[in-house]
Amino acid sequence: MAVSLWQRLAARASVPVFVASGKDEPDEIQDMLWQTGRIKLVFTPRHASLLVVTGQIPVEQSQSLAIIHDQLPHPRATLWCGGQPCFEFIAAKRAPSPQTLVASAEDLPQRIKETQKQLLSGKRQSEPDLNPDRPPAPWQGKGDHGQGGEGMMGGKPYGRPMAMMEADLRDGLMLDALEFSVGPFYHGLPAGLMASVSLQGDVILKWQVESPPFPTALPSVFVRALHQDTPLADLEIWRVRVHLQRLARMMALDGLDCAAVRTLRLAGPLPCITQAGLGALQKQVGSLEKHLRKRGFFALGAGIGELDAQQANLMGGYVGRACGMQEDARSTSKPYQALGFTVSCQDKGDVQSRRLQLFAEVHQAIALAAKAGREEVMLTHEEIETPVGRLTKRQAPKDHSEMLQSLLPGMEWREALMTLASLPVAGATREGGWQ
Amino acid sequence: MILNELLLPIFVVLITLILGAGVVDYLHHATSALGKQMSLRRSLNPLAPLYRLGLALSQQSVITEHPDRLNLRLAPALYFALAALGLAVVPWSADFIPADLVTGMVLWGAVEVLATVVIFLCGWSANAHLPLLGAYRYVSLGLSYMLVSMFVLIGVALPAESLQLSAVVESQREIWNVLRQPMGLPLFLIVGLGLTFWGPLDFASSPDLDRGISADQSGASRLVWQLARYAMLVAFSFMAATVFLGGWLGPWLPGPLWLVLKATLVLLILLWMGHNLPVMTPDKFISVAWVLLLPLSFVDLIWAGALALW
Amino acid sequence: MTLTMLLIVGAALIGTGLYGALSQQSFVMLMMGLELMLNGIMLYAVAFWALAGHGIPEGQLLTIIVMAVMAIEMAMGFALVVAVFRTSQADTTEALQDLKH
Amino acid sequence: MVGIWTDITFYLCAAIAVFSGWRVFRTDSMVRASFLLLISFLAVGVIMLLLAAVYLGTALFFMMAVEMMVMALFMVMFMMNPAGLNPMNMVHQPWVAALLGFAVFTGLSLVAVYGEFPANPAPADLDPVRSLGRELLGDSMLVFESAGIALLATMIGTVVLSSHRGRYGPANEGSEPPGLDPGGPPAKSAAQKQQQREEQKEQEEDKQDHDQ
Amino acid sequence: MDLANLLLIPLIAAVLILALEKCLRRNHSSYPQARPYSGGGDLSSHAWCRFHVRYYPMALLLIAFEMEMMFMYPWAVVYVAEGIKALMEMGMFLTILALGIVYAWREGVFRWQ
Repeated sequence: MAVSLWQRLAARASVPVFVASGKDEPDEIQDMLWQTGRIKLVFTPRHASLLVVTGQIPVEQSQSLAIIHDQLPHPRATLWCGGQPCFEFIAAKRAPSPQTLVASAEDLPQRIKETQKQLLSGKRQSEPDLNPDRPPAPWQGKGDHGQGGEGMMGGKPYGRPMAMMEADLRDGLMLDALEFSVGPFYHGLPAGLMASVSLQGDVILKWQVESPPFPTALPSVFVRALHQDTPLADLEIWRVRVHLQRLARMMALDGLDCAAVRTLRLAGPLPCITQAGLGALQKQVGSLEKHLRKRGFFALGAGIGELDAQQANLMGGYVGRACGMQEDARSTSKPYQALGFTVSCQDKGDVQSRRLQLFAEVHQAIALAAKAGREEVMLTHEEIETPVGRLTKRQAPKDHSEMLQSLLPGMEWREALMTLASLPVAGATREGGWQ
Repeated sequence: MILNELLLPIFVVLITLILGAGVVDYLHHATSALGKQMSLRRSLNPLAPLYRLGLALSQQSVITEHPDRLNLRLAPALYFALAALGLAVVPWSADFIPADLVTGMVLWGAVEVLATVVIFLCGWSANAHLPLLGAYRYVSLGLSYMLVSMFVLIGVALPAESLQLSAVVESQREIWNVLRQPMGLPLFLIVGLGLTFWGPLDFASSPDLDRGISADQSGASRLVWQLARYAMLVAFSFMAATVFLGGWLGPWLPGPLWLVLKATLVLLILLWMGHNLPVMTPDKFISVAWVLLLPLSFVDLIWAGALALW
Repeated sequence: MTLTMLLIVGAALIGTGLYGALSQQSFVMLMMGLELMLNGIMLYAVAFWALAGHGIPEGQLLTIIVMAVMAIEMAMGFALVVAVFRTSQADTTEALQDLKH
Repeated sequence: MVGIWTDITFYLCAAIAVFSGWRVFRTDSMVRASFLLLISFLAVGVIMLLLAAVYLGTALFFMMAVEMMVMALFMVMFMMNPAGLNPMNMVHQPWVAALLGFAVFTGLSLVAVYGEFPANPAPADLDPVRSLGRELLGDSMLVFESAGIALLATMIGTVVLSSHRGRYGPANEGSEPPGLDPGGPPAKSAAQKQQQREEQKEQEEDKQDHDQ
Repeated sequence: MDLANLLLIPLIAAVLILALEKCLRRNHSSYPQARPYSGGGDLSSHAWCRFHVRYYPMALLLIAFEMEMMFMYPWAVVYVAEGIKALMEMGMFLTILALGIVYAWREGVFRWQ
């Protein structure tokens, strides 16, 4: 096949990649790809030419992954990183070729670029559809005019029924509710969260969780601190990292791509930061915060996604503290007390205060890490305050997706997504489970 | 005569839009890459827009289930046509004006409003929910920024005593409107962000809708939509440069060059805003537009009126 | 482009609009018919202004007044539709008639 | 030369205006219907430009674009099956309406053809915008200011009618009858739903008849 | 000539883009490809529906308010020539309309319903 001029040009462009995150895989790979040149993370499979699956996709989600796969325009290919391919469940006859498996995350950027070149030069066939080429419901030749519909609103014209009326939560106009399921690979939602949603206009009428988000893997430092002496500075540095990553995702959702990537660049190399580096980090985070404050990043969240005391209590962690609760496992631990730790709080409990709280905790954690690093403080405690909630020997931070069902209805889509991004909805896990 | 008065203007307008769209694409990605502290050599590569063009053209254009095909095709074409219509009334020099309409300002207002229709049509006709939500959000924006734009432009028409853009440029011989009416340009820039759903006012293809209107576009159909959007940004920059920065007026250099330079400046400001400001929440923007921006544009008009009489 | 031709075009618009206004069941489609008729009337006004009225400004003013009528008709019409729909979920003229008893 | 092109443009625009005006009532999609009407207006706007009514032509563009955009919003909001996925035919007395429409067209055309109108074209050097402006600030000042009052009244009227929650509670408060049982749903709404169901059935039957 | 340009430029631009898209596109989409995107989920109905526009009072208000623009453009042209009289008159007109906006604002029209 002759390679056209377009394809030759295209081979030099940044590769548009859609990432589907699976289980047990923190968003590290996605964050890494964000910062890599010549790779462009896109929000929808329509804009991508490669589908990158990170981590293991559970069987229940493989159908959704197949849907995403088929939505990519040709030419397309799939790369599996850190998990086994799961498409056999759908298309048994078509075993994926071994070359699509990527062993380590470091190889991934290189493999992405190679695969794209092969696709464009025709060396590699574009992957065919996994799902059968059938309409969602048979319609041809049925109904009054052969369009599959009946009467005014009935039947399934062109394969789908029409939306039906539902009472509204806000202004009492009874109009059609748009029902669909969203996720588990929707960009603005935590990976794995799938919900069936009913919208009227922009407002969410119903949010039914179909599957909870994949549990996030807690950095092993926090687990270690339950059992043995761990440098307190490490704990705090990891806290900074997780918080910054969460903030970066919020920024990306607000369209602040540049700030998000800058934040990720700060967060990426943190685990091996030196004492001297901490001072510089403190300054950089400070200037980032100032930059964001001037651009209205915090003010944007004012009055959005307010939690009541009960919900905040349930969530705990920084969410509780953003709501004004003086609860922190660190305040009961001696080494922290010795370092002069005090609980910092916000008062409102909306997205704005959660964003402020995250930044405040980042600053605090950097200061604590610097001090603890100098004094080489070690810590073992039966209750550890992780960035996503409280951790004890018996209990990990829990999954809170159930709460969304009562929290999100009545919000507009944008507000709902901003709220979701500011909450640690997913539970935590570590290898081998908790028992 | 035909050549000079008919073909040349058409050619100039279309070439400006297409080349301009390339420049917008280049500047947009280059500034974004610089903001992300990517490698300098790669982010400044002048051929990058061509690569992206190649990529878009080697991809298939997916069409959603049972769309309104006619409107899906027409929307990008009409959006681009509106950009062309807007640019057509902009004077390049004292004697080269593609279409010197007596009511150029009113026509620009019409372009803004018709753009709302076209963007809505683009989102509606895909018959998919994310584009649909994007389209409706955009209409809320389009209907609210429009009045601001018209007040600001009328403020500019007062000292010129005309709605003709060539007269507006002439009225800026002594002092540019950006200095004479200091609130005009900032308000008009907000209008520009709205018109091209750019940066903080990107309601139609916002990240929380996974790119909304564009969520189900790919390949060539996405390319033409992007082209039209960039072209509109170009047309707006030229308009803003003409109305507030004295258009082709300027010493030493020839008029058209001045115009291009000023338009590039406006473009860079818009791109900077796009990278640095968060996307507003759509429901807050209507309040802001009607309760804050509209009164501000009233004040701008009163200021312009008082100054014109004095 | 003579006055007669312009008036015939205007007449065609008015005729079509009248057909729409009389035949359509739903409020909004009915309003579309009215708008189309007003469109024809505007064309009439401008045609007379340009070709028979020696460009007197009242001709233009008349067109603007027709536009204002259109805007007011639409705004009030839709506000009524909203109010009616809110209380009774009705969207056609017949449905409103039935409410009488 | 210029005259011929003007004529061609005029006939094209006239054809577009009338054709799209007629298509408005023939299409199933509400969005298409409103934007077809917009096309009809735009074509009339171009005719106005040809007639040297520059201001009215361009102003018609933007006025009608806004109105039709809002029209489309409301059409989609309140019409069943707004995209016309199922073809439908929501008309009553179509023949009477068509006849009347045609009669009006013929009558007006006859007047146009046989009527005597003064040939008194606008002077070529007339500045339409300026003359209109002077008129607004001179003789027609009263028209102008009363238009302002009328628009204010419209604004208040639309807000009162359409707004749900004002300072004094919901707009439809007190307009609903009490429930059949204490705290139950309003009496009318249940009856209304029943009515609607019957109506829908009727329409379907009508359509079946129509198809046969 | 100006008018001809005005009509031709958008016409040619639109035709250009339509032709471009027609030449470049390869778009046979199979059913699984055509399914609207929602992160791996599915729509249970068509997206076209009686869409609950959340800002409808604002849209209605706009139709009425926008009418005033029709009067403002000609006013702007003769403003300097007519002087104080023009200022007073338009001041009155705008004050009347601004009352409407203030009223609507107090009634909460500029929030999403």
